[in-house]
Amino acid sequence: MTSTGRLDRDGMARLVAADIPRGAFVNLGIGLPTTVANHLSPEGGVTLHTENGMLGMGPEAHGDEVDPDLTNAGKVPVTELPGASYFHHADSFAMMRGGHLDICVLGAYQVSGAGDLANWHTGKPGDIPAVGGAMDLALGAKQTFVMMNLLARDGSPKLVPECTYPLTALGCVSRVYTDLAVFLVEPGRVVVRDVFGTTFTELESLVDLPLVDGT
Amino acid sequence: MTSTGRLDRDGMARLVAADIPRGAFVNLGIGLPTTVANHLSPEGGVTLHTENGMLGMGPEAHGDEVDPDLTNAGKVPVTELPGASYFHHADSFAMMRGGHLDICVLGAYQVSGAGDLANWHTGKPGDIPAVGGAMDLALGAKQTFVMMNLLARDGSPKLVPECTYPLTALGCVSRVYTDLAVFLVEPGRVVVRDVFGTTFTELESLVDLPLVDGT
Amino acid sequence: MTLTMAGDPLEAVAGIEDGSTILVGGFGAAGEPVDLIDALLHSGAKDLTLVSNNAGGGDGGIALLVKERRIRKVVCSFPRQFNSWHFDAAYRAGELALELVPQGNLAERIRAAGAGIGAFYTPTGYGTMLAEGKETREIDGRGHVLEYPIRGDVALVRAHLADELGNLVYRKTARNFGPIMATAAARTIVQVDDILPVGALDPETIVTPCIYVDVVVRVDRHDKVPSDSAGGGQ
Amino acid sequence: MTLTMAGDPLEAVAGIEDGSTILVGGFGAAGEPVDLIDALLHSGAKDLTLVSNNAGGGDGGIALLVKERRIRKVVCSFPRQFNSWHFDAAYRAGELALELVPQGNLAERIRAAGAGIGAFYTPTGYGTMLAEGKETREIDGRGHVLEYPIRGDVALVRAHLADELGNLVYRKTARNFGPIMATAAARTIVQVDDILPVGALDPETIVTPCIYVDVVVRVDRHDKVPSDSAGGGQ
Repeated sequence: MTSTGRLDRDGMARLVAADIPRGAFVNLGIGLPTTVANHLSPEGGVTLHTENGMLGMGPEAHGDEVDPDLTNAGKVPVTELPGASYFHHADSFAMMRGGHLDICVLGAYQVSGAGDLANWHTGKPGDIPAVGGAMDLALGAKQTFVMMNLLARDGSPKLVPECTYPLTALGCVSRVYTDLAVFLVEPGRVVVRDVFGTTFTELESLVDLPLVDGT
Repeated sequence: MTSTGRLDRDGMARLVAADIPRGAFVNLGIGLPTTVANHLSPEGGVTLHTENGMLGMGPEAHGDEVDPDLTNAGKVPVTELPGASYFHHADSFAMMRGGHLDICVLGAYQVSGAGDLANWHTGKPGDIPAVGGAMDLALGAKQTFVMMNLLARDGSPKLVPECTYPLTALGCVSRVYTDLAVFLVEPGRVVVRDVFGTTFTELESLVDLPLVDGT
Repeated sequence: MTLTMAGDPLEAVAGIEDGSTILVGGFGAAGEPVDLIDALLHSGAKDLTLVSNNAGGGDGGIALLVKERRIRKVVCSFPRQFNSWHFDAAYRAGELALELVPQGNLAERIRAAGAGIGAFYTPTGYGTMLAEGKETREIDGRGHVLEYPIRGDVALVRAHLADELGNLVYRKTARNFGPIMATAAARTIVQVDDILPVGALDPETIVTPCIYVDVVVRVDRHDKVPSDSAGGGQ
Repeated sequence: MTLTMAGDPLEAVAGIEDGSTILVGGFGAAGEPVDLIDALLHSGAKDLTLVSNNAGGGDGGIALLVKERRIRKVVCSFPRQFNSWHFDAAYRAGELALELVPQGNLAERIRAAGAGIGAFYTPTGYGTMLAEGKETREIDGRGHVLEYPIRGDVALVRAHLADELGNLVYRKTARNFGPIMATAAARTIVQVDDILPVGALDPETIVTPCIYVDVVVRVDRHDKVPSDSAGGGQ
């Protein structure tokens, strides 16, 4: 797929949602990944897991629906869909860590060509680290998708030969959805599947990694 | 306590029951230990655990009460008391292995002076071994009581310097209830608490262990 | 990731390959997926490794699989019972391997497989012949044995009710191994007494979330449960 | 082994000693035992080690314990949040130690304490700075880290309902850490919305069996739950 324009956040979320197969069990990380839910239709039969102990999570709650005992991993009030179930934290993380989720979608500071992920800590002195379930999610799901802008604010690429930020997990990322391209992280190579408002040749100049043209 | 006669099985069960403190959570092993339940009164507030997944087990079921989905660890139909709860096998053994039961009562082939227990396998060639939950129970409860006749059929004592049968667990038994005496297994010594139809001196001649008279 | 509703037990177990490791739920008769076991017998699958608390008794179910030499290895805690004549004969003939596992280690190893735990240290079995050859370590002054997960290619589980998504609830002590085995197999096949519409089970009471269930088949109970506790809902 | 019904939260937390390790349930506000935490503050206990998913936010609850320097160490997965100014200040001043633990390792280590597991190998954290100095091992070609149990002297838990024996049920995602923390502490103190007679909770739906509960105190909810789901029973 090629497109005339760079994707905005909503466009990235729509693309990820379209790639989630029917019937999949999915965990959407805090931040940008959460917005993927807006593009999943009830007919698609995708079931959302939230690591604080629920399968079958519904949309954000509003008004009288808000229940202080029912939140997502970002501590935002949510709703319950028919067929939902609740479980405690050890059971919830056993579900993640045991490889039962089909897909998790995470944000990232950096992803390496080998699929290493850095998304929990800037590593700057003075920054207080917080990891939450990021390390469990990255390793636990059958597939880990990352959503991020390809370039950091300073223009440096976030898809890198080797992560310089502290690692979340080694070799866990299988796909990277960015505003400029979708990358498939395969054993020994990174394939560009789609480009948005750019070309494969331009991507090669932006990213300090050998790329394979799969557009 | 001293008594004029050797205890029968019912007498041993009554004695163990009387020693279980109010409010205790208890697991009774298959065979002789199961009969302790007949001497626990509802007023005593003792709660029975069965390792196949229940707390708050009631007496054996009869007639129309029999439910094929409700059995004890010996696969005998039982009943449910008010306030009972059910859980799966990993949770049930976590309860045992995590040290939450106050007392378990087990039968034995042999107990050593150090509290080692042998109760699951004769070790004879050709005998098919079966262990069930014996090893988990012996180690998991806060206190492990053994019930057995002091002498085997061939007249040899079953309280021994060192177990010759295959071990169930090391250093786990704290009390041994027998037809002839109650033994307290303490660090470095074995104390005779009660004798039944015998004397401390006679016990010393029967058992190949140094004993401390605590009668 | 898509649930299959099978029309009968034979359809439910279709495709189980020779040489598979099969986790079979139940503690004695309670929670035993009898119709799935019978269907497995009819399916012809052989060279199986069976993981179950018991190794069959009498002349039905698992005992028939053993009698027909369809099982080459049993991993269990309690094979010997008053009516385990088929197991006893096969074992004594050297035609059936046995890995005897303390019941709590069996449960925890199955849970570990489902929970992504690589291995764990437990005091159970330390210093006994069931720990011979195993790695040990002292932790907080207590001897521990290193135990590894037990995974299945297939789990055969019996639950009380399913909803149409595959969420499960169990009845009383028939719950036993079902919930952990459902998490530990590549394919979990479940026999239930009834199937209810989505939303009929209270989300607070679901024991096995649907993510763990691949195939559901409804089979009427052959046995009788007391009428005051046979209820449809929770 | 005997359940205490406390008259109020202060009575419920009485006797917590300086230097104790306290497991505190909740994920954000859901399941947070707010009244027990306030009572702990009033009790004066100090030099505490806090084990909790978060390290407090705003100017109440755990954040006040941090502000008052009653906690010397926090073991948690997510201390930093938009309103964690008291944590941030204490940590930056070097007056609060932090052991940062991946959330799944935190949950599994607490479960291990309750389940009698000596230690376990997990892939989570392998190759990261959170595994620095920890023992590692390759299992089935995958790197694992050895993790040890986290035990508490006391657990402060919030559940929805208790019966008079101390059996507990929870509400929705407020269940989170409560059931595992209840198993992992020498003394488990539980705040509930209501206490029901024995037999009022369905035995199939009890999440925390009474064996894990030492003290129960009833506290009216301060917050509002939707009327269609505030029900008394299960």
